[in-house]
Amino acid sequence: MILEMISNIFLILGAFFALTGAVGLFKFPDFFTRIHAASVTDSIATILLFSGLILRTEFDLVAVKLVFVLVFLLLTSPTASHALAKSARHGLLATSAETLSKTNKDNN
Amino acid sequence: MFGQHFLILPVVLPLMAAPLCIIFGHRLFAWLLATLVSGLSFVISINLLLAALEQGVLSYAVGGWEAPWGIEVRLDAASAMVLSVVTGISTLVLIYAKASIETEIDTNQHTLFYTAHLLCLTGLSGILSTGDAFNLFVFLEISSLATYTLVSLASDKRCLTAAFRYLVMGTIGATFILIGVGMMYMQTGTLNMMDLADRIAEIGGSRTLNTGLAFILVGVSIKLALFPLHMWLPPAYTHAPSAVSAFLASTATKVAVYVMVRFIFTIYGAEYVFHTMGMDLILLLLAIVAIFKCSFMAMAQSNVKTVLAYSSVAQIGYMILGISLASAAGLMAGLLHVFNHALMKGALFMAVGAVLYRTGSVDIKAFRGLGKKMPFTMAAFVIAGMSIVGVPLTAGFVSKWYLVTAALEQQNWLVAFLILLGSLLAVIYIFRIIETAYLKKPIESAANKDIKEAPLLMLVPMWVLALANIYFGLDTSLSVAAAESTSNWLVFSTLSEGGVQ
Amino acid sequence: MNFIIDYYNYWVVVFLMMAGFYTVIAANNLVKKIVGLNIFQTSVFILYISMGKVAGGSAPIVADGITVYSNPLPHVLILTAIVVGVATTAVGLALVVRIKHAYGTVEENEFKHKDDLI
Amino acid sequence: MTELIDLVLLAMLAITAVGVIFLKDLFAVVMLFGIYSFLSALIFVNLDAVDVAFTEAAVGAGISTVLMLSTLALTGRQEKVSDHKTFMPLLIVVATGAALIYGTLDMPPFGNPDNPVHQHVALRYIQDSPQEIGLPNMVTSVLASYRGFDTLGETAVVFAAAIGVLSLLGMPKRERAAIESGLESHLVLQVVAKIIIPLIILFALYVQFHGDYGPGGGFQAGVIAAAAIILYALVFGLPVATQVLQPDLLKTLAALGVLIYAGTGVASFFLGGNFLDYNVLASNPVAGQHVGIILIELGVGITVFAAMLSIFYAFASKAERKNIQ
Repeated sequence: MILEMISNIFLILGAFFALTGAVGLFKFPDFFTRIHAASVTDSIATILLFSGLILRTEFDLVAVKLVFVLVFLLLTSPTASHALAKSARHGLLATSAETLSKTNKDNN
Repeated sequence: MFGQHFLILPVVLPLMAAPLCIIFGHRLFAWLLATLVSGLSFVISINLLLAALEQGVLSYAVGGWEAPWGIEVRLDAASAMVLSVVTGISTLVLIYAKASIETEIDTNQHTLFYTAHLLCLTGLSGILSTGDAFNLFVFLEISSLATYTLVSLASDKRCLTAAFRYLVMGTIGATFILIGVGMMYMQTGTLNMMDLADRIAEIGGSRTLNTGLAFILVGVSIKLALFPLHMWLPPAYTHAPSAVSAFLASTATKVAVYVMVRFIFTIYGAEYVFHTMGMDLILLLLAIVAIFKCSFMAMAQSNVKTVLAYSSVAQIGYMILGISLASAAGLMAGLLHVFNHALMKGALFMAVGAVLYRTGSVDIKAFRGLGKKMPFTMAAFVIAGMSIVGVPLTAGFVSKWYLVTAALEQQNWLVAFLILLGSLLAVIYIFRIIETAYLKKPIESAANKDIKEAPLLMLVPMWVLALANIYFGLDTSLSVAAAESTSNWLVFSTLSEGGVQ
Repeated sequence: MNFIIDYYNYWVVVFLMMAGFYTVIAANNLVKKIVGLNIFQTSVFILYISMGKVAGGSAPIVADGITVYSNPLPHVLILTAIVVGVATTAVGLALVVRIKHAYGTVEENEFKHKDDLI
Repeated sequence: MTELIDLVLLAMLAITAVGVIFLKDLFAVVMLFGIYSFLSALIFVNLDAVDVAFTEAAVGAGISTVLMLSTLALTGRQEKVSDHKTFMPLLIVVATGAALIYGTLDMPPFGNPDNPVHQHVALRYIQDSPQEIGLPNMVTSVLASYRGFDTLGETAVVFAAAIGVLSLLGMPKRERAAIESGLESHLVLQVVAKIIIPLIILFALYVQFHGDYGPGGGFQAGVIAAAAIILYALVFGLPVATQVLQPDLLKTLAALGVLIYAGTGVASFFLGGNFLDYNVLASNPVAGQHVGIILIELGVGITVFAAMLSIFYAFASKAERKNIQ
């Protein structure tokens, strides 16, 4: 009963963070801030959602599998974000601040 | 102990030979193995044909699971006849290919060519012998994928776009068939063809079944290049290596015609397709347009392979015309033309391939004076060409005769007249080539001087087919018996199951 | 209302199929044609899987306390069809690569010769 | 609830499909296709087809997308704007769609247990297969035993695709020296890849051998194992990967898998059964079925792994050659 309550809280919080990540993806001005928003979904939201799900199992094989998936996601998602950001930097994508200062300079 | 397993061997033998070719890799080994396996399948198919003529239907439960739960392999005289044609032509083409692909395909691709050929043969045999509607789709895709590969093996870059067009249209066709089979399955809960036939007869008809049939017919029509869905065929046959054109022109579209016969006559029943859905008129119109439009197209081409490709589309029109007459005689004539056309087109494409081998061109100009320089090749071309036209004493005459008879039987004078008129068009485009070969002076140049007769390995299979054209024009007992028994059987079964008339 | 609940799934699937089919025949770029072909096929897969669903059923793997299973046969058929689909995609894309190499373009309207039209 | 999820996912699919039609940036189109595949995998889970979902996610969103991206690397990522005729295609599509809608009108209602689909052939698979085959996963039973001939065909299709791609693109040469690909700088990627590649291969083995009991089987396992090596090739460079798994070896493996499958069938008719009748492979039928299914799943797994990987090699080596020039 208590477990279920905690699980619900976790799930709702996880869903909230996933949603903020999605909103951020749309609202933020440039690639780097957007990827920052997206990684909120990758990290805290996944942890919360999976913890919530694990609390709902009977702590058997299913729980073990969920832990495995969580570990796997925690390994891959940040790496993917890192690779994306690095490639973007490598491909000379500018942050919005840089773009702004550049256009200002051009205007002057 | 082995007797009952013969049914599955024409599929399994080439399927197992294909990976062996890759593992051992040497092209000579691959050629020997492929020819051997194909020849063995041919011998087995002939035996199966004789057995089927005697017993009616041969059935084999793959995996020991009886139909409809397992997949049934099922051969009757119709499928055994087409199977014999396919394996027989495949064997001849393989013998022919050894020399032919030397000039047309890069040497280190030869093993891949034989492997793809074997996979294509697997697919075609599978289509012919399966008794399961979904299994048919799987084998259709094996043969199609192998065909795209075979077409794209040529060295001319235009084979690539031809293969791509073929791939896109072929996949659309296959997906349409998948949709149609899905709709049939939805209404009946089964995939076995005989079981489907029973259940469709029970249901009698519904909008879903109608749509399913329409999608299957359109899908199969793409595969068999029925006008106006034939756009992929002329470029594919023109730019593919000659051995591939010879094999595909005489087998792949024929197998698709067989699939159409299966779906119309065995699964849905002639009553449903022709009377309830009124498909006969549509098919008849398309067939006649195909015969005339594509015969005219054939006349306008300068590339001889393209001429033959358009002629193929026109000849497919005759087969569909036979089917669309919706009578036992019409179906029989259609099937007979499937058999005979395989013989003629095989020989014609082989002859053109031999010209390409020696002169390096298939343009009609390259044929000037070849009557003297390559007498045997051109003689085979003339015989097979006569057969296309339908000159008496050739196989082509027999099927045209039965077609006209079937049309007259229904008092359909117009159709009978149009069939004869179509043959006249064939005279024009075939005679144009023969005239160039025998009556026009060759262009004198250094390169033209040393054109010799084609090598023996190419001549022998070509002449086997050319002589078969004459043999089956004189002695029609085997081909007609096979076609007749099958068409009787097909229509009979629909009558008994559908309870018509 | 019942009518819609019974059929909405099929109708959406028809729309998806036609979106894919349209992409195949209307797209100018050969890669996009292949993408369209894939969407067309995937949508047909959804049609098959929809017909295998039993309301209140569960995945066809025997487990304690479950009595209603969905129909496993469409699943088997679609497993096969997915494989066939990816095989076709691979060969199609390989052809596109070769066409680019030979012609320098993969846009349908840039093929000069009439025979080269796809 | 199922219907609601279904509806939401279908709506998302529709949006994705429309996006594919209108976007001109092919990179975005391919990504949308990956999303489309993932969404349909979710629909498959929702409709109880877990095995299919697994395969769709691995193949559609995995292999197909990777192949499309490698093609784009060679052909350019922008579709040119053209005055392409859109009227005829639209007409054809509307006509086909109308025919399909007409066809849906007599379809049995969605999800109704009384539909003919659930009444006839499927009943035996659901009721008797756990006893006849001895496996809890009915999909594996039907796939490998009742309809084993289909699956043999499917293996042949994969093999045919590998042959086709090899004949079109050729194999990478093994002895070529490693090329400066700029990948050394991706230290984080390489470290993480080293950790997870063994895990992926372990998972592939689990899927291969646990397919009898849960979702999975030879096909999914083959694709996952191939994905592990593809990841290796992407992070460490193709030449390194071809040193580990040589192209020629892969070709032989792909052929071997088909032979294992067909050979199992031939073995069963030498032991007195029909082709692919596994009952005769061991003293009692259920044990025989088990042996047979393990063997053929192995054949499928090997062929799919080797074929998918050689297809990837062929594409990647073309792309790499282009980079050098």
